[in-house]
Amino acid sequence: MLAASVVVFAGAVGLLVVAYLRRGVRGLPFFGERESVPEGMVLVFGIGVPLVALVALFGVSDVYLVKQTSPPNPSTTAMTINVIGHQYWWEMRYPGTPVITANELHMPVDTRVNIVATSADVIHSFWVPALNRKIDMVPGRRNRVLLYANQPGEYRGQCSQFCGMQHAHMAMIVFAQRPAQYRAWLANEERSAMTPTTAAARAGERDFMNDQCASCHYIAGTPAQGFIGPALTHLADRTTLGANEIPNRPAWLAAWIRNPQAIKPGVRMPDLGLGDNAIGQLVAYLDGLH
Amino acid sequence: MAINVTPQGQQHVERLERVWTERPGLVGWLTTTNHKRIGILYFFASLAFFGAGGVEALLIRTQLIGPNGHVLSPAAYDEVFTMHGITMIFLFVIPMTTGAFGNYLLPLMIGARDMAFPRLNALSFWVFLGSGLFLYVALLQGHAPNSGWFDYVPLASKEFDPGNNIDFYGYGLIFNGIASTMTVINFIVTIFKLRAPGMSLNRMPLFCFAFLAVAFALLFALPSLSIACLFLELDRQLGFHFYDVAQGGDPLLWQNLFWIFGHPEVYIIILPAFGIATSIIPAFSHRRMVFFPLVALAEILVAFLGFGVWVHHMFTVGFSSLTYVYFAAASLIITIPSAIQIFAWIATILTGTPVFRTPMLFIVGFIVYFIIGGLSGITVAAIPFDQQVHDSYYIVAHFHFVIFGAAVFPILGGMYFWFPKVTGRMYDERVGKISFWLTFIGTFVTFFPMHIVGILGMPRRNYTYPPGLGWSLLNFIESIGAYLLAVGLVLIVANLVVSRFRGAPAGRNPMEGDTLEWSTTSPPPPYNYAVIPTVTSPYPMWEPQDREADDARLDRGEGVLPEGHQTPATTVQDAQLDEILAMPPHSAWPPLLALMITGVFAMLLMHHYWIAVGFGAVCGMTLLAWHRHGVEA
Amino acid sequence: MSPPPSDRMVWFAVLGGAVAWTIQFVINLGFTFAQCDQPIQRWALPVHGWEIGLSVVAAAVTVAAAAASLRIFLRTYRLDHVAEVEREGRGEAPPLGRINFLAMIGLTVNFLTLMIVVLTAIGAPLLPVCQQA
Amino acid sequence: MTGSGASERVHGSDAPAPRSAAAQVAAASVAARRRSQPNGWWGMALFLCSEVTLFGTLIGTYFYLDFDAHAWPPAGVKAPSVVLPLVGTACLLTTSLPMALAARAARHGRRANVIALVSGAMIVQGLYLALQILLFRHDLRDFRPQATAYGSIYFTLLAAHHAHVLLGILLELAVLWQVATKGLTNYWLIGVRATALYWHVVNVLAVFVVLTQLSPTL
Repeated sequence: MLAASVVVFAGAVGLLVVAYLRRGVRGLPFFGERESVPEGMVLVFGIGVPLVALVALFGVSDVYLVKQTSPPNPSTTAMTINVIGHQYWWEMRYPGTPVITANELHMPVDTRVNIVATSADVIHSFWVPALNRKIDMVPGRRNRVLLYANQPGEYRGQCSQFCGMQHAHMAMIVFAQRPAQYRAWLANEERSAMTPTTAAARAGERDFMNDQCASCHYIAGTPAQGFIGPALTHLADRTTLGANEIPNRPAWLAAWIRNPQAIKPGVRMPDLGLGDNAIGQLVAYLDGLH
Repeated sequence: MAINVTPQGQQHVERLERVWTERPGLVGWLTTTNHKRIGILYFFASLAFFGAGGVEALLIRTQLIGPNGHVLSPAAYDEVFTMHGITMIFLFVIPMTTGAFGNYLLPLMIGARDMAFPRLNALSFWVFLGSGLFLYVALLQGHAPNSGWFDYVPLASKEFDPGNNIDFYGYGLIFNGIASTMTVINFIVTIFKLRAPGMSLNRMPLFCFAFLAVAFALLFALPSLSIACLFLELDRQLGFHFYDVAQGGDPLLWQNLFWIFGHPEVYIIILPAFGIATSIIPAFSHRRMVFFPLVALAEILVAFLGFGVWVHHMFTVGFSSLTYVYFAAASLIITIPSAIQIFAWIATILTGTPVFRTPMLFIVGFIVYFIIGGLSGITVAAIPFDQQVHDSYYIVAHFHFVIFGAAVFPILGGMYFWFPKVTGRMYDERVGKISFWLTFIGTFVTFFPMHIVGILGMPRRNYTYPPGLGWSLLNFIESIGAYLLAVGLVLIVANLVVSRFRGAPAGRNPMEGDTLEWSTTSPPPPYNYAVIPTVTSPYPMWEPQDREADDARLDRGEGVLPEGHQTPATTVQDAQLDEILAMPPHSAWPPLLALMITGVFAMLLMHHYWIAVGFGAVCGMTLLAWHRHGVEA
Repeated sequence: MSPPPSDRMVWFAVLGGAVAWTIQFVINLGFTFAQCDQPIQRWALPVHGWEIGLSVVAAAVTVAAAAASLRIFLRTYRLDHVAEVEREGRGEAPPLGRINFLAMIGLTVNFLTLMIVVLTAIGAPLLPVCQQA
Repeated sequence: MTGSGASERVHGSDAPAPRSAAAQVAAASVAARRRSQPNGWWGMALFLCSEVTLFGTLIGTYFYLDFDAHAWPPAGVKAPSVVLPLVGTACLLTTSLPMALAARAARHGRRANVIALVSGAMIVQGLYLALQILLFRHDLRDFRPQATAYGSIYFTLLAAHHAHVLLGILLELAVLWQVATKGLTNYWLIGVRATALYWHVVNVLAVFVVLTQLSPTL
């Protein structure tokens, strides 16, 4: 496609250059002023050639290739992952397991993964450029797309349909892992949340369950059953916070809890106005959720 | 109009001067129904909006000049990029082309003395101005629309956008649509009925074909947008459920309705550019367009096929591939009319003896950029490729090459081309050429890197981006290009402003133009032509015997129509003389009615529905008065 | 040219193909939306069958319009090379010039709309009816 | 005929220049000699093109939502009753005849006939509108536009058409008033023709609207 474009462009510009060089002279080189020649040119380059090229392009891309890029029948894929778009983060659910996580999608390499993309609020678009095309996440539709990685590694994905103020910070990381690592990760994720060990962490858990936190967040095996915000069951195992916005370290986590709006203006999580002590305890608790 | 006026001819001219004298001063401009004055009003209004949209563009580029920029807050950025889109499309390109160029030139080119409905013409300007101010009041209040010019629901629904930002959008676009609908009805009737006797369809200048196509496209595209906005406001204000999936609505309904309008819109934006190009190229190439009928056809056909391609804006929403094929087929074939035009232009320049003065340079730049934009357009008609680059900066690059490179360049070229006709003075050629190269290079530097950054995965409409993704340098280059471009545009305006006062006198036809407007004085008199011109070809200025015939007829006082504001009406296909129309002179009703309509929308916005109904009733009464004091013919 | 073709004939020659494609397009679209855009299948439509039928009809109408414009074109062309005058944009006197002009437009329009009709007809049956793209 | 030939006749006798404003005879003679439709007629025709597109969009939306739905009309809403809407529409259709005759009478300068025919048509149209408003309010008691998408499009579609009927009646009132006071001047002669055209289109639209409205039952 690129080559053809370059040829067409070069040809057209070339003709313009010729026109400039012969600006003093009527008619064409060799052909002179016969009107039929430029008219033939219009017919050939204006209708004939494009028609052939376009029909070819149509056959190849819109009939043949479309079949390749359309999502395959789920029965032919090894596994399915449901991805639900939220303003401004991603929820991942692994059917057949209790696993609910956010913003970091783990999948095995060399495996055809069937992504089912839906939305909890506005229209988002699921796009991991390195792994496949994009698919919109439209309320009320269950769109599907195939994800396939032949190299282990981290692949960046980002929402590509304008979804509000923090559209720019709605990113995710896809971890394509060797099957063994993936199984280990999944096994860990399937466990309920760790019970806190230190006193600070226990205090943090209490605050979490009593404050507003529990009404929006989900932590498996605890009273926290909210799904407004990301699930935190194994928060400590994630590498970033706020949909790939900041690194997942205690200092950053504290800053985030202190005032999320300062880090990510427009994010749904409110400024809870907690004291340093309470924040410290919450961080201690959340940071223990491996 | 006669080239050399004899004493006998002079007395007829003086009679016309008496009949067509215009009111002086501000009142004259407020109550004018003269298509040239209205065109000039359109020009300055849309130029002002162009400035606003340009500033918004510079803000965007400044924000994105480096990673994690914080010139604008996220909220402000959303409003700015939304208003940039709305402004450039609804408040600049359309009013500048149809409003300014069309209004001023169309009646001149077809040898008429005014538009078919002069007062309606004035009304559509004042309504357009009202809608533009309506939208900008929103920005000044800090409540500008903020979910993109495409305004997808549910993001634009009350639940996720509770302020009145979106209401400004919904009402504003319906409001603006009223103005456009009135304009295009006026255009079509003018082209159908007011062509000078003898100007049958096959003798109509290509400029007029382009504007006829635009008018029809707008006429059939706008209702879809108005309905979409009506549904949106019903949902937001009265709790209807058109777009609410929970109650059986469908957010994709908005996308369908919006793009049924939105894609024809793209061609509505580009077609006037074709028209301007097809009038500049022959003039500077000193020959007729190659294959006239095919070029005329291409202009019409683009507008028609444009209605069959809208879903290619929705290739990623998950419709069935079968549905997509219908649109892919049309989306590919629609490139052929454009190809026909491009090669007709090139062949004309090639076989003619082109002179590359400033307007011509802009047209050459237009051809180059239109090819780039067209080629990237073909690539996104390939569904799998589009599904990769959709909503990335690749698309931004594509449509800016089409809309800025291909639609605005001819507008700029046209400004230079017709400047002498409108002002009677020449622009500065040297500064003109410099301004061209600045804009040309600026455009390329601004928009070409966007292809790459898009393929690298940068999505559109992000108020910022993280470092380390390979996007930063390219964005920096783009921003520099944008500033360069701005300088070029300012230079154009400066050139025209200075030339307006210092320029050398232009004479009737400094551009060796081929259409009728060049036969009258610069600037043209209020009645355009002392005699209704003789037309026997689409290039009247290249038929000297016809122009001599005009002189002779002026001497005999034949076809002068001096009693009252008169212009002949002809049959639709073959332009045989049918009747003599008396045109209404100046009228105060249009601005008044526009004011009332503005009242209606303002009250709707403030939820004073009964007051809005009251304003509506007043509009009705104004219309009655309008028709009671209508001219009688 | 005796007698000149009726305006009705001329305008059929110009618009026939366009109208045919429009109808094919709208009905096809209605079918896929009806068939595919609903959570539960309320009816099973023979989409492919309809498509082929429609395409045949649309193509036939388009060809007829093309034939009409060709006939008009030739009839006007024979008379002192009107077509040449028109091609060069010299504007032969109406109605003859205008009719020839429209005939040339009709030829191209019908050719291109026929292409769209055919592409749709070829592409559509090769794809599954409700496969999400 | 060639262009120059045409414009030589710009002052020729067959090109009727307007005489004094309210001269009905002149108006009628202009109308009689006209070879193509006047500007006013074209203006109305094009306006109606945009109105037809508008209704096309509304009807398209109706079926788009229909195709989306589990059940249409949704559970709890009974399918619309057929008889009254159809009868009403049939009556409305008949008014195309008097309007067409009125346009013809106007072209021949028969002022009295115009007034009689238009008023006659207007009475039927008024009755139709009254009936439709009753039905509309009755429907509102059964289900509300705020309830479901079905209600939203149902009432929007009908309201849009009723609004057009009302507008048509207002047009007729204006025309009657002007023709009665000022006579069949050229300006208002064209006004009558434009109004007639408006009504023909509104009547045809009525058929499509009512068929859409009743589609769940039919």
